[in-house]
Amino acid sequence: MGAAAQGKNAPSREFLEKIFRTAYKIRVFETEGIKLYRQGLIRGYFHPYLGQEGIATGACAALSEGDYIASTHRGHGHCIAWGADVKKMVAELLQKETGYCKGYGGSMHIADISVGNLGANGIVGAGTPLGVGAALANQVNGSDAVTVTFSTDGASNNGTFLESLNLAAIWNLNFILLVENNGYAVSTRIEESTRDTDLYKRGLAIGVESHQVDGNDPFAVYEVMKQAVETCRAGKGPVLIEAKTYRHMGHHVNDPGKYMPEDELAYYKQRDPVDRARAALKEMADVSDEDIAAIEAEIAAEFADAVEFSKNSPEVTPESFREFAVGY
Amino acid sequence: MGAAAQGKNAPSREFLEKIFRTAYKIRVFETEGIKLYRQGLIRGYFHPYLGQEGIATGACAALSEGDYIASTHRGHGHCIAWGADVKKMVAELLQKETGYCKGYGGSMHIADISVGNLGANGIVGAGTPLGVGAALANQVNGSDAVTVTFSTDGASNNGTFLESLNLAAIWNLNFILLVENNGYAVSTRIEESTRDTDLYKRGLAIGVESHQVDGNDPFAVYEVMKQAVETCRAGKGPVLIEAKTYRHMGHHVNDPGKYMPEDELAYYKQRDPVDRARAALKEMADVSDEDIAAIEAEIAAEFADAVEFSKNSPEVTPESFREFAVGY
Amino acid sequence: MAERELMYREALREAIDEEMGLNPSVFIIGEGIAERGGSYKVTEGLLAKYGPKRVRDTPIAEAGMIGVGVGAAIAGARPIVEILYVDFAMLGMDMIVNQAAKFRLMTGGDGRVPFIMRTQGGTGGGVAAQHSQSLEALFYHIPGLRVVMPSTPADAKGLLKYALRQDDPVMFLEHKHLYMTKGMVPDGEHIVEFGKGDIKRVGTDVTVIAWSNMIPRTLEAAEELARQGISVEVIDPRTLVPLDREMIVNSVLKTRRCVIVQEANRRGGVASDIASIVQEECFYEMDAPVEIVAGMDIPVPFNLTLEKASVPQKDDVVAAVRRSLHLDPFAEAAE
Amino acid sequence: MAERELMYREALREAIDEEMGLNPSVFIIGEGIAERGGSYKVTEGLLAKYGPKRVRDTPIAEAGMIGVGVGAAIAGARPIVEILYVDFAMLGMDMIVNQAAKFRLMTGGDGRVPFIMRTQGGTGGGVAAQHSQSLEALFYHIPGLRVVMPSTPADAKGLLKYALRQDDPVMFLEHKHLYMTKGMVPDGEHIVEFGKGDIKRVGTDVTVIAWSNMIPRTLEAAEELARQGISVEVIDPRTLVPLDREMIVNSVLKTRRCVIVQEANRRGGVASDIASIVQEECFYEMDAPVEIVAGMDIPVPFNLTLEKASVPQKDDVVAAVRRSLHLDPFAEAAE
Ligand SMILES: Cc1ncc(C[n+]2csc(CCOP(=O)(O)OP(=O)(O)O)c2C)c(N)n1
Ligand SMILES: Cc1ncc(C[n+]2csc(CCOP(=O)(O)OP(=O)(O)O)c2C)c(N)n1
Ligand SMILES: [Mg+2]
Ligand SMILES: [Mg+2]
Repeated sequence: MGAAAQGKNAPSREFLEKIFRTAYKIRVFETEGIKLYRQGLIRGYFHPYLGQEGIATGACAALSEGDYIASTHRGHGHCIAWGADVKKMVAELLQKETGYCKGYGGSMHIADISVGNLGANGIVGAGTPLGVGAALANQVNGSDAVTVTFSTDGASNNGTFLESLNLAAIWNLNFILLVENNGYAVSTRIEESTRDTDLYKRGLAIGVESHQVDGNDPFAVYEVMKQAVETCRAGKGPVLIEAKTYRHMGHHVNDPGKYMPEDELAYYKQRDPVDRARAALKEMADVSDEDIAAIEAEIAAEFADAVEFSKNSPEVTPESFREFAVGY
Repeated sequence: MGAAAQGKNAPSREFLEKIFRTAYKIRVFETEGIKLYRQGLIRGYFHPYLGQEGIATGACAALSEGDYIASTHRGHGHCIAWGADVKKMVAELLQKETGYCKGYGGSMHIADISVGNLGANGIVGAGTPLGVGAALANQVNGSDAVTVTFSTDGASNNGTFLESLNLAAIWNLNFILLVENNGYAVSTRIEESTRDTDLYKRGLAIGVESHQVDGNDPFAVYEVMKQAVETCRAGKGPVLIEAKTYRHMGHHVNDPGKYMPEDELAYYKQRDPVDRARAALKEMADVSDEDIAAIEAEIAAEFADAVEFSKNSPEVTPESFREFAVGY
Repeated sequence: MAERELMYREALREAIDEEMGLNPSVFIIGEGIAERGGSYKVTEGLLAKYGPKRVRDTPIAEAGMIGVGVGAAIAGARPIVEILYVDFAMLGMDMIVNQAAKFRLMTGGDGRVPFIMRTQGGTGGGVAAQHSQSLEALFYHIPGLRVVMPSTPADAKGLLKYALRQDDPVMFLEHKHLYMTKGMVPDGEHIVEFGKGDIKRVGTDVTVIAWSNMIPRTLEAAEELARQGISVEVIDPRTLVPLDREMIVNSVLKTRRCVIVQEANRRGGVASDIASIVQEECFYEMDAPVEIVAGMDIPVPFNLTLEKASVPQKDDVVAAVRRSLHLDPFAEAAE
Repeated sequence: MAERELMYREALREAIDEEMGLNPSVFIIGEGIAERGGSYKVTEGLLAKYGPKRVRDTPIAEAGMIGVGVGAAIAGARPIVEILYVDFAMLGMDMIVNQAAKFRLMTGGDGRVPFIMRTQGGTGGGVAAQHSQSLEALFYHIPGLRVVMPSTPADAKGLLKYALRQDDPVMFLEHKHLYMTKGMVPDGEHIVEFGKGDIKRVGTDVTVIAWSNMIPRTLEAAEELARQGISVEVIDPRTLVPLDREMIVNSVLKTRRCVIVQEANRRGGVASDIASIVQEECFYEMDAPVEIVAGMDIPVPFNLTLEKASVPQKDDVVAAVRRSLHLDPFAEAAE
């Protein structure tokens, strides 16, 4: 775990449990979701967040009700860490009317604006201007809410990165750009996409407070996010955070990921964020193996319920779709 | 003049005269062109390069035949420094068939691909990808030609800046991005558009060799460009150069530029690049006032001839336009 | 109701001013719109009145401006983003097409995007190929966008006020030639709903549909045709999406003839779509094919004579109306 | 001439391979196209054969990729830029609309832009609103662009080879459902000129115009209609710009009836434009209005049942043909 988590102000059991629960819930969602995909129950794209759970988990723990998030094509983890209802998520993936988007959106478009979730996105880089826009809306409306856009290494070579982060900077917006640098864009290694793989430097170049953090350590992410949120609420935003991480598998469910070197993958698997969260709960809060197993079982059951619920849910009918379409 | 111009290898009279002739030719073109505009002979947009002559002049002097340039909406200076025929330029502004674009393009679109001039551009920032593209074409074709895109402070907050410079970097292209930082985008001061007004840092952040130079010193621009060209021809491109400069008037002919503080303008007028070039020729090459006056008269006459030529030139007829349009 | 004469740009300013006064989440961003009052002076005085939080200058970053506008709208504000030329909106097309237009459907209906892009198009005085386009057809094709093209000060005001109270993304397309034109605008609250066309001139022989700057030109043509004894009905749909199909179809059923006038180039323009609707709905009642008068299929040239030749003029409208009445059977179709 | 069966993607690969072999200034860039061989496997093996200078992976920077492609073309190379989904081309619209399409005119005719954007569109298997669009109408409207939409392996190869030898910017629009379809492709040099449509089935009762993935669907409909005793002529324009107006008009003059099928949504689509041409040219010879079968005016939903409902199916084509023959007079028009 991160140095911060070991300091004098040792984290509470409550906090440690929350972190583990979130990270594990994402792990279960993705692992079980992949099974549903392979059974043909989920269609379209499914980009697993496996291996990156520490980032969404740590980051969302530092945010408050009323804050906003925007996400990527790899968005399940952010959604779950933000407190989404797993039932409605699974139902969405299963194209059901009970899903977050009534089955209109699917994996890449889950959003819930009622709780400030601006949504996943199928366009790499699009979450950045949308997030900056939400931060702008909040500033105009006199709110001190913070908006976090979860972004990617791939999106950092895209024009939206420069344009929108610069707008956030000149307007001192309460905006945090959290770049999840997992080293790949599909099969393209980051070294092939840029000469300088330290992406946080791009924030510094335009006068934005910028940090780099171990994305596989949820506690370290939490600490740097807490600080970033403070910077924002003090009116000194935006902040850029680059979190180094790695995917545990190919780009999407059907990508075998053969281009990922075995030793590289092994290195990161040894630094599994879910394992870290579990170890922290066990070691720092003295939680027993049995209690942890109980938590895990509870989360697994919650997912199984969600699948059951979703399977029994109806789909939107073509008739009501046609009604929806009128005047679109 | 720049320190470099005073070194052991004192510049030749030929070189000094060339620099002065170029800078002065631009000065005359713009000054006289504005008169034509005010007489109603030129229509549409006219963005004078007055005050920035040192940049195009110094930069083009460091390039060779076979190299490429791409320019901006403020493009007359680049065109002239690149050796364009003033007759064809004036004819273009006067909408004549004898103009570079037969009157189809006008001030913002003068191009001459036969000599590697990719053209002025009405879209701020567009010259950067186009220039990188030319550099890519040359690399594919095995040429060691260098492409320079003249760009602006305004364009540096645009997505094209990041995307195309990054592409140039990962492919080690023979590309130089010359950012003319004149402190304004129309009436908007650069301080309002970005937190860090040192634009060269944006190149550094993505691993690109980057320099800052006094754009009002044609010799300093020449020196840094010469070095950049060497970097490129050694296969280590691209290079970013930020040249600090200032406009001597409003954004276009009809902009009174009231928002430009008087003392700021006075400061830069004292650092007039044309005056510097003249002084260098006089002092370093011992050229007499009379000889300089003769050069100036010659250039003025050339422009007057161009106006005469253009006035006597025909316009494209609607009939031949309709023919041109077939199958467009 | 009482009314006053206003310039188009003043009418736009009034709409923004009134709605900013009523709703604190309306704000506006754009290049040079704050201190300088905007290139078309639409936003003059708004900075002083509403302050720098709600009236902001931006860097030259159209994709970013449009993108943050869309994000702000999703998050519940009512942004107006001014883009200097509709041509530059091409830089922000992803945000318009893939985000703004899609969000409502992708969220199953919950998400709303009350985003307004104000911009202007059309030819005018030699500003050449990258500053003269009429690009409404691109937005018109994308489901989810509203496309508004006012031709008069009153419509400009009423439509912009309506835009600021509805919840879908609006492409509010002004015309560079109209800013200084004048017209009567009703006093007090003046709102023009989307989807309601306006009959700018009543007639019986031929229906002519036009919008934006083609309206004044078409009205001139109608005047000339009236002198020739031909009665033209001029319909301005005002909003292309939603389109007042009923008004168009009813008029064509009455006149049995239809001419559509657009400044945009012919191929794949909005006129073609309206023609396809008219022929579908009125085929058996029509006495002539729908005539389209449109810009040439070529970028707009700098040269002023060629620029003029590239877009419809009054005489082109007159000729098309006469063709649709089978007059001058041996005259060639004007381009 | 001898021929072999190839997949659409193999035919595309052959075209690129042959032209790269013939012309050293042809090169290709795109996301994952080099080492991985591309998401649709069109570029498999090209890196090994032509090396990393001419086959390059790019970062995710569509505006930049398209922009440098246009610049390279202006400077005399022949770039192919692969964009994964036509939806993403929206990020590069400025370079397409304001640079590539305009350059020839703006230089008075001297500048040429032999730039090719290869991409794919259409619905397919629940990839939802941002990965399912058919956006040809946007390119179709912009003068200066060529718009190519092959429906068969032979056309794909022949058109791509032609594209690589002409000098204007080409929007080469493939379809995600076609990559694995098979067809006979002539051996040896096989080139299909732009502007020449192809009659995919000869018929006498109704002309049906379709392109891209709507061709197989229309041919199935024609088969079914044949069983009902209705003879359908199926025209594939292959290139929408330039459009083979002559072939279309001649066919409609023969059949006196016309149906147009497009996957893109109805409003402002290419079908509307072709309909406007047909009614203009054939009005007095037609027995029924032009029928358009098109996608619904709504973004494509994720749910597969709704996705299918949102775009034309075989039965929709059958119904439209029957309507144009005034059969089933009481059946409602299918959406
Ligand atoms: C603008 C755009 N271009 C391309 C794609 C196709 N695509 C989807 S995910 C992906 C790779 C993304 O890599 P990165 O941004 O690093 O995110 P990661 O998948 O690593 O989380 C690509 C190329 C897209 N969705 N949007
Ligand atoms: C994409 C785009 N946005 C806006 C404009 C309108 N415009 C033309 S010049 C200009 C200011 C440019 O400032 P800068 O880029 O610094 O160049 P400078 O005029 O100072 O040379 C603007 C906003 C444009 N031409 N293109
Ligand atoms: Mg990545
Ligand atoms: Mg400037």
